[in-house]
Order: sequence, then C-alpha cells, then structure tokens
Amino acid sequence: MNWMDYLVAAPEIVMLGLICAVLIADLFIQDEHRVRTYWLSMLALLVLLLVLVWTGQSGSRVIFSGSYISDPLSQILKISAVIFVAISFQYSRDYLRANEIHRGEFYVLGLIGLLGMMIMMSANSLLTVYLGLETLALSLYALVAIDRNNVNSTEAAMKYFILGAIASGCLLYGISWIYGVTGSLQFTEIAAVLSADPSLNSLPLWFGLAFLIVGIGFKFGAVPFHMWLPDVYQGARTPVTLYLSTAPKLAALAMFLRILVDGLDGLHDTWAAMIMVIGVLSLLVGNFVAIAQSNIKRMLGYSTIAHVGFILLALFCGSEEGNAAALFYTLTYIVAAAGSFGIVILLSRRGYDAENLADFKGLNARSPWFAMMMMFLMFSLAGVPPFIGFFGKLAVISPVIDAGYVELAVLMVLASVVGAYYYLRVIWYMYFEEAEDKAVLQASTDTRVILSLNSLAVLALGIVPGSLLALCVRILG
Amino acid sequence: MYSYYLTIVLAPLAAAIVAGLAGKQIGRAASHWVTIAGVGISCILSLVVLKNMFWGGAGSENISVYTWAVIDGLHMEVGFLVDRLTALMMCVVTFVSLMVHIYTIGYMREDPGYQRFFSYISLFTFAMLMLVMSNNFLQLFFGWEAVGLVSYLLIGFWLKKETAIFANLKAFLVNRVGDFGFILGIAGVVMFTGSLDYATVFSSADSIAAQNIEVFPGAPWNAMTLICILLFIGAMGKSAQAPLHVWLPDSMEGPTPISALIHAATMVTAGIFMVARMSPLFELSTTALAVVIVIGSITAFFMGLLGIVQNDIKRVIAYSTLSQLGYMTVALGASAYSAAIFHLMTHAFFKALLFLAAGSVIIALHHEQDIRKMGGIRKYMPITYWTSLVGSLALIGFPGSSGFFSKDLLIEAVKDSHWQGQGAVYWIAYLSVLLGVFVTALYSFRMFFLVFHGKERMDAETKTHLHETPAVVTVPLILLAIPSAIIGWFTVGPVLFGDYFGDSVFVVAGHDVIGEHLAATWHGSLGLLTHALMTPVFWLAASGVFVAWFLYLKRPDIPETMKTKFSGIYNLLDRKYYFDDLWIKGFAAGGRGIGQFLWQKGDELLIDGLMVNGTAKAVGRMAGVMRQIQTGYLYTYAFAMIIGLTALLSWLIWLR
Amino acid sequence: MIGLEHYLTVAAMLFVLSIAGIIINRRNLIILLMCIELMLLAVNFNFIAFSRYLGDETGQVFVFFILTVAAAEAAIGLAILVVLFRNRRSIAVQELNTLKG
Amino acid sequence: MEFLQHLLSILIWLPIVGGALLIAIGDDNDVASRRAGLMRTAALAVSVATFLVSVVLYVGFDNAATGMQFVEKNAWISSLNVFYYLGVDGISAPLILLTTFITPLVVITSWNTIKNRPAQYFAAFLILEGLMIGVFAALDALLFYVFWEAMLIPMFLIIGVWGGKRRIYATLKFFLYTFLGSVLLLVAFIYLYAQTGSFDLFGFMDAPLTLAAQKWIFIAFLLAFAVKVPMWPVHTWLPDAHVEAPTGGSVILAAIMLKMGGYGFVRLSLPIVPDGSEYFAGMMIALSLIAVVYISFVALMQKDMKKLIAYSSIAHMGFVTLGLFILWSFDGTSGAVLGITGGMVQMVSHGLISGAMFLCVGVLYDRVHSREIAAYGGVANTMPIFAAFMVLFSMANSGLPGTSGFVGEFMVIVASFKANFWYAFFVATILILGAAYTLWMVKRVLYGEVANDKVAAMKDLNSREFMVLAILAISVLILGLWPAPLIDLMSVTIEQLVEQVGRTKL
Repeated sequence: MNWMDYLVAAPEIVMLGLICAVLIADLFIQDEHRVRTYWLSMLALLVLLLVLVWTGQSGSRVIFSGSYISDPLSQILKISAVIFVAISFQYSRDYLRANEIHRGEFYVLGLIGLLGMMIMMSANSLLTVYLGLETLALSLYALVAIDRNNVNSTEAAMKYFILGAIASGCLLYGISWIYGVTGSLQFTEIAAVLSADPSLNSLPLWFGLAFLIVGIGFKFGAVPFHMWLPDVYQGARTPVTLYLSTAPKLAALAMFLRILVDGLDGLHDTWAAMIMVIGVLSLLVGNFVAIAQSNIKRMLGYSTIAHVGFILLALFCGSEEGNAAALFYTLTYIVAAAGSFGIVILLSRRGYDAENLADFKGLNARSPWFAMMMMFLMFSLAGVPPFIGFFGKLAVISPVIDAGYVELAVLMVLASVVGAYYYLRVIWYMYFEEAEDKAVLQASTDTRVILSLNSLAVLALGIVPGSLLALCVRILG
Repeated sequence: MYSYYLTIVLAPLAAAIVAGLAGKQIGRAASHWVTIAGVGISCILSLVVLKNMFWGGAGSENISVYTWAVIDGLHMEVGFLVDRLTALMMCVVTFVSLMVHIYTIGYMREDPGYQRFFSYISLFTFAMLMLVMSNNFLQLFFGWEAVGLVSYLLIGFWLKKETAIFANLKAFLVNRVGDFGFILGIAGVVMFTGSLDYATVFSSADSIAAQNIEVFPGAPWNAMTLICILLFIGAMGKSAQAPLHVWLPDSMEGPTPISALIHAATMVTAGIFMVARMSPLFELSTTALAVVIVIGSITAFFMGLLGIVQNDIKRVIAYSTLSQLGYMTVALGASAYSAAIFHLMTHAFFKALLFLAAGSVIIALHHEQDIRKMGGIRKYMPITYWTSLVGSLALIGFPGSSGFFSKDLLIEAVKDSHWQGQGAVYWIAYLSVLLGVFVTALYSFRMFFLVFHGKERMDAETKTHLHETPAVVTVPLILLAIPSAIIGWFTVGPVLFGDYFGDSVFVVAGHDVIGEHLAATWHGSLGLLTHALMTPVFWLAASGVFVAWFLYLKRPDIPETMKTKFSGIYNLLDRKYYFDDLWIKGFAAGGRGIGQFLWQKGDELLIDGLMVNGTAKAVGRMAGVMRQIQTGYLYTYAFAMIIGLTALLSWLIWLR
Repeated sequence: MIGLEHYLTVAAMLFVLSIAGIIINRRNLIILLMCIELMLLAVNFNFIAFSRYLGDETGQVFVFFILTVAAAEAAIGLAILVVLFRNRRSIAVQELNTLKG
Repeated sequence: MEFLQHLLSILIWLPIVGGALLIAIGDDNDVASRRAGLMRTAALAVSVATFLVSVVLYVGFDNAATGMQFVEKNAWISSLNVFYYLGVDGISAPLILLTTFITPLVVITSWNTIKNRPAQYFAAFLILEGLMIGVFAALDALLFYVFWEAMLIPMFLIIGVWGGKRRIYATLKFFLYTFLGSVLLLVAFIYLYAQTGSFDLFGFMDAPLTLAAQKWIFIAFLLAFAVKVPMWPVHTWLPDAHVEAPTGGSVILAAIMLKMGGYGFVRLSLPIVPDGSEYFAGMMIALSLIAVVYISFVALMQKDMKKLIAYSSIAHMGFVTLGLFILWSFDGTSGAVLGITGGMVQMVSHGLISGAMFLCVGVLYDRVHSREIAAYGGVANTMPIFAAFMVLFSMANSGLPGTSGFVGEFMVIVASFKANFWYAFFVATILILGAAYTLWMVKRVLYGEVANDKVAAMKDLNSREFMVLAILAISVLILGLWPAPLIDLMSVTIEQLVEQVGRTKL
C-alpha cells in the first residue's frame, strides 16, 4: 500500500475533489449566472478526461487490497462515460434554463453519479460494486426528482427509488450468499476458489447468483426487472432521461462483466441460460410494447429494453467476441440514444416538452437538417446499414451464431424487424406528415454543432466501423 | 442478287419510315409518292428475281444478312432464302401491294390519317417480305408478328370507331392464340435440331421424325407430329382456319384497301405459305397432315355457307376468303403444296380485285356497305361491274378464268390423294371441297346480283350523284382483272406440272398426287378447259349461279320465307355457329372472371389481407395486450420482479 | 445448538416478509420504506452469520457500509416522499399510477 | 491507369456525393427560382457524368475475359475480416449500365414536375443510384448487404414523401416487407462467415456445405430475393408501392430494384448453394409459372394503370426466375445457358420497357392527375405522338419481335421447352395474356372517342418528355433488332456460371 496506488485511483480521487469544488462554487453563484456551474462542471469533466488519459495504461493494476482494479476496460468505459455525461450536460443546459430548473444540483448530482459509475467500472470486489452502485443510484433518484413541482417526475422518482431499493436489497442478499459460500468478496479470489473446489458450484451459490442477476437485470432494465424503466424515462425531465439512458448503461455493462465474467465465470453455464431467457424476453417485450407507445420518451424507453436484450444475448455467449460485441453494441447504442434524446430536447421549448410522437410531425419542413439527423439516429437504432447500429447488430449476432444458436439469431433479427416499425414511424411523422406548428427550431450554436456531430457520428462510424470494433475486441479479447 | 434482296425488303421500310415520321412535314402527295415508289421498286425487282428463276433458271439462294445473337451453338440470324416459292410470293405480295397503294390514293382521299395509312401499308409490305424471304424460324416469327402488328394498327385505323378498335384487339389476340402454338413449335424445332435455320432443320427432319416426346407421361408422341401440329396452330391463327377464324370477318371494320391487301391477298395466306415452306417437316407426319386436311375442309365448306346469309358486302367476301383459305389448306393436307400455292396466287389476284371493286362500290355509295341497300348499280359503274364480274367468275372457277385452273386442279388433287386411305378423312376433304364449289357460286353471285342487278334499293339522294369512281380506283381494278382472268391459262402448266417449285417444296414419294396422278392426265390448259364440262365442278358452280339468280333476282320472296321456315338453321348461320359467343362470352369473359377471382380472393383477401396485413394487425394487437401488464402500480412492478426471481430460483432448484 | 442454518432461515424469513410487505401493502409508501429497511436488515443478518461462520471480518465491515448506505437511502427516500406528497397530497400506493402502459 | 482502377468506386460514390451536395445546396420549392434551376442542373450533370463513366466501363470491359474485372479490394473492417471488395463481370455489368442509363432519364422526367423539396428528391435518386450500383458491384457479402439494405432508405423516402394518397401505407409495407426478407439474408451471411471466416463471396462459393445447410441458406436467400423480384406469393408490396410512388420512383423500382432479386439469385443462390438450389428448383419453377399465369390474369382486371403495369412486371420477372431455375432440367448445358441468358436479357429489357410504361403513365398523370383507366379514352386523338410511343412500348411489353421484350422471352420459352413441354406451354401463355392485358388497357386509354373534357384538353408531349421516351424507344428497338452486343457481354460469364453451378458442393 504505497502512494503509487492512489495514483492508480487518481481519476476517482480527482473526481471527488472536483465535485466538492463545483458544489462549493455553486453555492456562490446566483441563479442568473447558473450557467457558470455548467462551465465549471464541463471544466471538471475535461480535467477528469485528461487525468484518465494520463493515468491510462495497458496492463491492469489491482489496489486497495484487491477491491479496486484499473485496466483498459475500465479506462475505455470511464472515458466514454465522461464524454457522454458531458454531452448530456451540454444538451440539457438550454432546456433547463428555459424551464426554470437550472440548478447546480443537476450538474453536481450528475457528476456524483459519474463518480459512482467510475467506481463500478473499477470495482474488483462485490463491496466496491455495491458502493458504486448506490452512489450512482442515489444520485439518479435525486436527479429524476429534480423538478420538485412536477407530478410525473416525483412519481417516477418514487417508483424508481422503491424498486431500486428492492433490487439492491436482492443484490446484497445475493452478495451475502456468494460471500457465505466462497468466503470472499473479491472477484479474482472468488474465481480462484471456484476453480479450486468445483463442489462449490452447487445450489447455495446458484441461489446467490439468482439474486445477483436480479440486481444486474434491474440496472440494465431487462425484463422482468424493467418495469421502472418506461415510467422513469417518461416521468423524468428529458435531460435526466438523456443522462439516464446513456452512461449508466456502461456502468451496468461493467457490473455484468466484473461480477459474472471476472468473478463467476465458473458458473457460466448456469447464468448463461438465465441471461438468455431474460435477454429474449427483453427483446420481445421491448420491441412489441414500443409499437403501442405514443410518447416518444416512453417509446425510446421500451426500445432501450429491446437493445438491452441484444446486449444480454451477446453476453450470454460468454465468448470473448461476445463480450466485445456487447461493449461495441452498448457504445453504438448510447451514441444513438444520446443523439435522439438531444433532438427531443431540442424540440422542447419553454414550458412545453415535445414528448409525443406527434410533435415530430413535419419536422422536415421546420428544420430539414435536424430531421435528417433524427432520421440517421432512428435508422441506426433500427439497425439499418450504413449506420453504426447495424454493425452493432452484426457484431452481436455473429458470436450468437458462432455459439451455435442460429434459431436465436433468427429470432433476434425478426424482433428487430418488428422494432424497425416504431423507428420508421418517427421518420414517417417527420417526413410524410404536415407540421402542426411551423415554429422554427432555435438552438445555441454549440448545441447545434455537437448534436450534429453526434448524429453524423452514427453515419461516419457506420461507414468506417473498423477501428471502434477493433478497439472493443482488443480490450476484451 | 444480294443487293436486290436488300433493296426489295428495305425500300418499303424506308418509305414507311419517311411517310410515318415525316408525313406531316412532306405532305400528302409526297408521302403517297414515296411509298408507291418504295413498293414499286421492290415489285419490279421481285419480278426480275422471278424472271431469273423462271426463264433464267437461277437457283435458290440462302444468304445470311447479320447475326442476331449466338448463344452457345444456337445461331440466331437474319437472312434470306430466295427460291422459286419465295420469288412467287414476293411478286404476288409486292404487286398486290402496289395496286392497293395506288387504289388508296382515291379511297382515302378525304381521310385525315392519309400519311399514316400509307406508312402502315408500306410497313406491312416490308413485314410480309421479311416473312416470305426469311431463311430461319426466328425471322419468320418476326415477320409473322410484324404483319400481325400492322394488321392490328390498320384494322383499328379509324380509332374512334368502337367496332374497329374492338375488332383489332380481337384480331391481335386470336392471332396470338395461334402464335402461342407457333412459338412452341419453333421451340420444339430448336429442341430437336438445335438450330433455327431452315436448311439445317430440314436436313435433319428425319431424325426428328425418328424421335418421341412424352407430353403426357406414358404417352409418347412422335416429335414431328407434335411440332407440325403446333406450327399449324400458328397457321390456323394467321390463315383464319376454324376455330381461329373469328377475327377475319370483324377485321372488315378496317378500310377496304386493307381488307384487300392484308385480309385477302397476302397476310392471311402467310399460314398457307408457311406450311408449304415447312413441307419437309409436314410430309413426315401423316397425322399432322390429316389434322391439316380436316381443319381445312371444315373451314372451306362451313365458312362458305356463312357467306350466304351475310348482308355486309365486305363480310360476304371475307367469308369467301375464309372458305378459299380452307381450300388451300385442304390442298396442303393432301400434299398438293403446289396446287395450294397456285390457288393462293390466283386467289390473291381475284380476291384483291373483288375487295377493291367492293370498295369502289362503297365509295360510290358513300360508305354504304349493306347489299340490301344496293342493286342495279351496273349501269352507273360499268368498269367496276365488269371487273367484279371477272373476279366473281374467277372465284367460282368459271372455265378459263385463273380460279378455274387453280381450283379445278386443287379438287382433282384432293380427289386423287388416296394416300390418306379411303377413310373418313378422305371423304370429308373431298366432299367439302366439292360441295364448296356450289356454295361459293351461290354466295358470290347472290352478292353480285344483289349489288349490280335487280331493282335499285338505295335512296334517291345517293342515286343522284352515283357515278363511276375515279381512275386511281378503276385502274388497279383493271390491272388486277387481267391476271385474274388469264394468268391461270399461262402459268398452270409450268407451275403445277413443269416442276416449277423444284426442291423448294418437298413431297414424299407416294404423296405426290400432282406429280404422280394428275400429271399423267395432263394435256395442257386447253385440254383441261375442254374437259371442264365433264367435271362435276363445273355443273355444281353453274347450278350455284342459277340458284342465286333464281332466288335473288327471279323470286326474292323465297329466301324470306325460307328464313322463317328454317329459322333454326338460319340462326345457326346468322350467329356464325356461335363461334363468336364461344370466344367472347366463353374464353374472354371466363378469363376476366378468373382474373377478378384471383385478384380479389387470392391477392387482396388471402395473401394481402390475411397473411401480410393480418400479421401486422396481430403484432399490433399483441403490443396492445402486452402493454396492459405495465399497470403503473408499484406493487405490480415489484411483483413482476419477484416473479422473475422466483422463476429463476425454481428453475435452479428443480430443472437444473 | 443454534447453527448457521437457523440464522440463515431467520434472515430468509425476514427477507420474504419484507418482500411480501412491499407487494401486499397498497396504502402507504412509508410502509414500503420500512419494508426496504427490513430487507436490508435481513441481508445484514446473513452477512454477520456468514462472517461469524467463516471467521472472517469482511462481512461485518460490509454490514457497516450497508447501514450507512441505508441511512442515505432512507434520507433520499423520505425526501422524495415529501415532494411527492406536496405534489399529490397523498402517499397512497394505489394512487401512484399516472405513468403506465 | 489510376482512374480505371477506381472506376467502380467512382461509379458508386460520384452520385452519392452528388446527392449530398444537392442537400447542401438546399431546397427551394419554387421551381422557377435560380437555386432550383442550379440544383436541377447539378442533378442532371451528376447523373450524366455517372453514365459517361459507366460508358468507360463498358468500353474497358473485356467480353472474353473470365472472372471479375475492375477489381478493387481494400480492408474495411479488419476485425471481422471484411473487405471493400468490388468488381464486375458479365452478369453485373449490364445491370450497372442499365442503372446509370435509367437514372438520368428519371432526373429529366422529374425536371419540374416535383414541386415539393426537389433537392431532397433528386438527392434521394442520386444516392439511390450509387447504392444500387454498389449492390451490383460488391463482391464482399457484408458490403453487398450494406448496399442492399441502405438502398431501402432513399426509396422509402421517395415513396413516402412524394407519393400518392396511400403513400404511407405503401412505403411502410415496402420497407418492412423487404426488410423482413433481407434480415434472414444477414443471418445466412453470418452463418457462412462462421464457416469460412470471411465475407468474401468467392470464399462462400468455394466453401463445402452440407445439403441441410444449403437448404436453409437457400431459403434465407430466397426470402430476400423473392421479395425483391417479386415472386408469387410475396409480391403484394409491389402493386401498392408502384401505385403510390411518384413516376420516377416507379421507374427506378421497376427498372432496377426488381432486378436486385434476379441478380441475387444469379450471383448468390446458384453458385453458393448449388445443391440447395437444385433441391428447390422444382418449387422455384412452379412459383415462376404461377407468377406468369396467375399474375397475368390478375393484371387483366386492374383498373389502375400503374397497378396493371406493376402486375405485368411481376409476370415478366417470372421469366427471369424460370430461366434461372430450369438450369437442372437438361442433360447438356446448352439449355441452361440459353435459359440464364434469357433471364438476364429479360431483366435488362424489362428494365427499359416497364420504365417506359411507367413514364407513359406519368405523362398522362401529369395532365389529368388520375391513374384510373376509366378516366381516359381516345387519348390518341389529342396526343398522337404520345399514343405512338405508348403503343410501341405496349407492344414491347407484350413481347413483339423486333422489340427487346421478345428477346428474353423467346430464349426462355425455347429453353423451357427443352426442359419440359409444360413449362414452355404455361410460360408461353404470356403471349396471349400479356397482349390481352396490355392492349386492352391501350384500347381503353388511347382509342375510342375522346372520353371527357380533361382528355380533350390534353397537350401532346413536350420536348423533354419526347426526348426521354424517344431514347427509351430507340434502345428498346435496338436491343430487339440486334441483341448480340448485350448477349456477348455476358455469354462468357454465364457459361462459366453454369459450369460452376454444375459442380456439386457436397
């Protein structure tokens, strides 16, 4: 335990310090200058990014008596998490200002949530996972409720909180069993114990495993632990939904990879089956119910569930390319998700949330450019080439077929056809329908630029997906 | 000669293109001159070609113009096979066409579509020449369809006339039924010989005849029989043999020059020509020939009968055309190809003549076509009268006329063609051609008397300016009357017995009635003429004329009473044996019915409604149901989670 | 002699009890919060039992963490409850269903 | 020569980049405005330039050479072993030429008839062109699939934005139908990738496969291609899509998109799963014959001109599939080559003819704004020149010798007679039925007395329409009178293909 160890954990430590700084600074900023908090937190994120790049190393280092790990996976996850948090702050700023909920807490909580995610991403023991998880979860509960006077937000927050608490309760209960059986909380040790004594691979451990999966499934929003997701997506103010739908997915992925792959890989054939069932259910429920939605946030919520199904089905293979595919898919998905929520935010104005699909009618007439951007994003989510979403699907399906589950692959693509319908419906409203209000969209330049870049990335990455995919393969290969 | 042939074919085409595309610019006169020039050139050159064949003793030529396509081994070319058969056809086609061109100047004078008309008939000449001069099946089919196209365009020339545009659709479709068989026949030829070229195909004819094909499993057919019958179906379409004859009478809705050129002289004889051309194939299948002869006899006799009850001057002639085509077909069936072609030639002249004459009458009466509204026109239109008398005499085969020689010998040939055996086929054929003579005479002279003799039934107004038609009309009549009258006398000897056709038609030894039987009794035209009075043919014809005279000039009341007495028969004839109903009410309506059913029930209901949109609806309904699970109540949500958990646990405990 | 399994059984009972409470109760959100606390207690019970059984303190350390987090959780939960009540003038679970479908 | 090595890339990307530029130029709904004019000219320039490039391709193409030409191969997605792999042979070259030939005509037709967002309209067409060329040129399965799917997007918008009344239903149906078909293609590709370790089409062709696997792969391919062709019974999207699409859309749809299916069968099904194809050949033949007979009857009863032509397209594409799948019914190869050649020729010729037919309907629609046959009558009286063109194309559509329509049908009929008398018998009924539905429409639309004032008020073709129709008419006639150049272009490749398909993979 020397000071070098702290250096390894520098990102989290620096982050903590920065959060406190922003929090304190925010106290001295009047409401009319609240935007400064925004700039401060952006600055903080920038610093953090630099630190991450600086501390980035190829090998993996385990510190704090084995409860913290820093490896390429955590690096890439953290970097992307930081970027997406920054993006969501950016998209949110004008909206929050317009809707008089522009408080420092938003940014601070966002940053704390980020800290939580980072801890999860670097967790090497169940305890660390739990702490990270709660850090993230608690700040998310607060974020969802950030608009105190909004009935839906508070209801969503309440539901989220209760269910989240149940989930973490289950998780803990599972952890306690794992701990009881293996006598350890560290993944490396757990793995070692399991490989040393196969007799442990039996009911008590599986018992714990099931509870763990409840916790993980909840984080992902996988069926049947998904019930919170549509309500929260709809109830929370759009910026929060945006935040919720991007970075935390990475954290969930990290959680999965750390616990089930690093720790309980010995139980693969036990959890694989459960994950497959959960994945298939998510795929079907997500795609089917999304069709029936008229609220775009809710629809995207269900589409998230469907995408989670894809991610889980990639993970269930347990193969390296499967995990790589999951990482790749998650990244491609949140790029598109961030963009689409960004556009939803863009459509909203003071005192009016563009929440309904109908609000997209005639967008092509109002703003051809952003209509096109939204089209790109939707096609990407639908998995139509040449957009990145397609390559995500490709990357996921190919390990599934490698593992010999051709029927499953067929099911997946068929489900994605069902899914295509509701994405197409957005495009149909934008392009084929007459606009109800002809008001031109106004947005600050930086938002326009970043949103455009975000959306174009979907296309650009689709045309040259090689490097990103290669990166994912290298990290998990 | 190559350049000759090219010119013969391309001159009319060029003329057609000029008149068709630049017609408006160059004006009426220019466009008729250019087309007449085009056809004139090819007519003269064709005569030169014929001369070289006839007196110059030039042999047949087989030239390939260019390669249409080659697909491994199968050469598809465009080329000419010019032998004596072809040469004869070329002359007939170009000559009649030329006459019609000239005649048209007068006939179509007032018509706004003047240029278009000339370009069409020139185009037709081109197509017909391509047909007769072809040296392979592909080009044959091209010409075959092209004449069909032009005939379609020309029947519907007056495209505002509902009957006309009905007739041209009908004509095209019925012809397509024939072509359906024809193209299958060609495909068969390719299958068994791997070639489309006449020479190659004919040379390997024996090998075809040696093979079988199982159209119906377990029932092998002789390949040659199948091919020939399929090809003959094509001929039935073009040459309007029963039951594919229905289009020809209706085609009379077109302008008269067309009826003369296409629907009497040339196009409709394409089938006859084709069969003669394919004689090396047909000869090898007696079954096919039997089919040919039967179809021919049916057409020859029964279609003739219909001529008797028709009142439209052109339709009468149309039915006579049908019956004459029947005669030719019978001759083909009896392997008397030369006789068929000979009759084809003479028929071309006198039938064209009759049509043009009829046209002349029609102009004079301001497009009145109903013979009941005519009569006694003789003194108003002498030239037309005399020319059509010549035509009618030729048609009934009055001794000395061209028709006499061709028809008389044709019947003789059928009579002596015993190779079919003395069976039913033989008697059907022989009797129908024989009785046909009487019928022919009856309807021809019925029309002749009703039009030119008897009391004048047209209204006074028309009568006041009823006069002979201008020279452009009458000159062609005269020019056609001459061959109709005399050409038989000169040509019958060389064409039938002088072995004119040589190797261009092939007859199996033992089938060759002309060469083997008639030739024996042949003592020149004069001899035949002197024998005329001894043949039943003459007396039948004479009686026919007499009956016509008696019924329609002497006692016009008798036909009326007969109409009522034998109303059954009369209706049968009047409704043309209900063939039109069969086609229109039967096949056409049936087809539409099937279409409607398949569309409404098959596509709309079953496939689209049930399968496609049904699936979509099902998905939607499922979504609606599934969203009900999301009740919004916390305890449901928690419950769902717990259900999931317990499911996982129970799976672990019991199933794992 | 009371062995590990007895402790685990009690913990499991507590856990099930809490879940049952969450599912069955439709009137009052406060009860839900209590149930959640109960659930965490069940977990703590487990941890201590195991830790004692294994003779390893990590479990007990974990329990301390859980207790702290539980406190924070309760705080947030009550905060949300308060705003919810301000907005809706009710904390009845069965009225909490504007978001659904 | 550097330029020649990237010829295909240029062909693909030139129009796509052009389309992007058009979007950049931006829209102006006032067709008279300078910007609109500039934009139109740009669109035309790009499409014509593409055509010229394709002419270079044609000139540089070596008929005698076996194998691919103008090949380009660069790594694309290294981790999945995917290549940016392009090349043409005798099968794809004619279709590429067809594409580049039709697109400028479409641009000209829509010159100023599109009032709403013309830039997006033209851009969509240009991008579509690039993507379609990509499909024909791609030799890497994944690249092929990317182009194949991406193609749907512009067409989806073209029908949806500029279409008729029921356009949304039609376009969604079009997209989902075809999407459903092609996703299984993707699964099949990935399966083959799992077998061979790359997406190289030739790798697929060489890979040994069990009969069972081949059957499944064939079915996956079948769904994708049969929907595109379209074959009975998965054809019902086509009439709707055609009816609702704007003229240009229908033209591209009929002229080129339908060819994707046939191309897919030739390029993928036959060589990759020869035994699977052989196993299902009987079914395919049956479906083709059903397509010809059944659909012809259906076409007979259509009241909507576009629908009628759409159905006739399905019937004519039946010849293509028949020509391809009678391959196994011969002892020798000659029939097989004849059949496939017939099918290919039919594809090209149908591209021209159906395109022309849709343009004719478009001409009428622009004047009377109705597609109902009943709304017309006696048009020939007011529009003689147009009538001449329409009769010509109708004749071509009913397979008149001397027009391109005849060539392919003749070959297929001859080949199928070799295969089995009844194939020929049923397929040849198109001679009757095709003429029936086409000419009956002609009769009701063109001939007869002038039906109503609208028809009486119709103006004959303007110079632009005349030019387009004339170009098509000339090409239809040339192909009909002298198809040799087209056939020589593909004969070598087809012989090679037949030889390759003949070899079993078991």
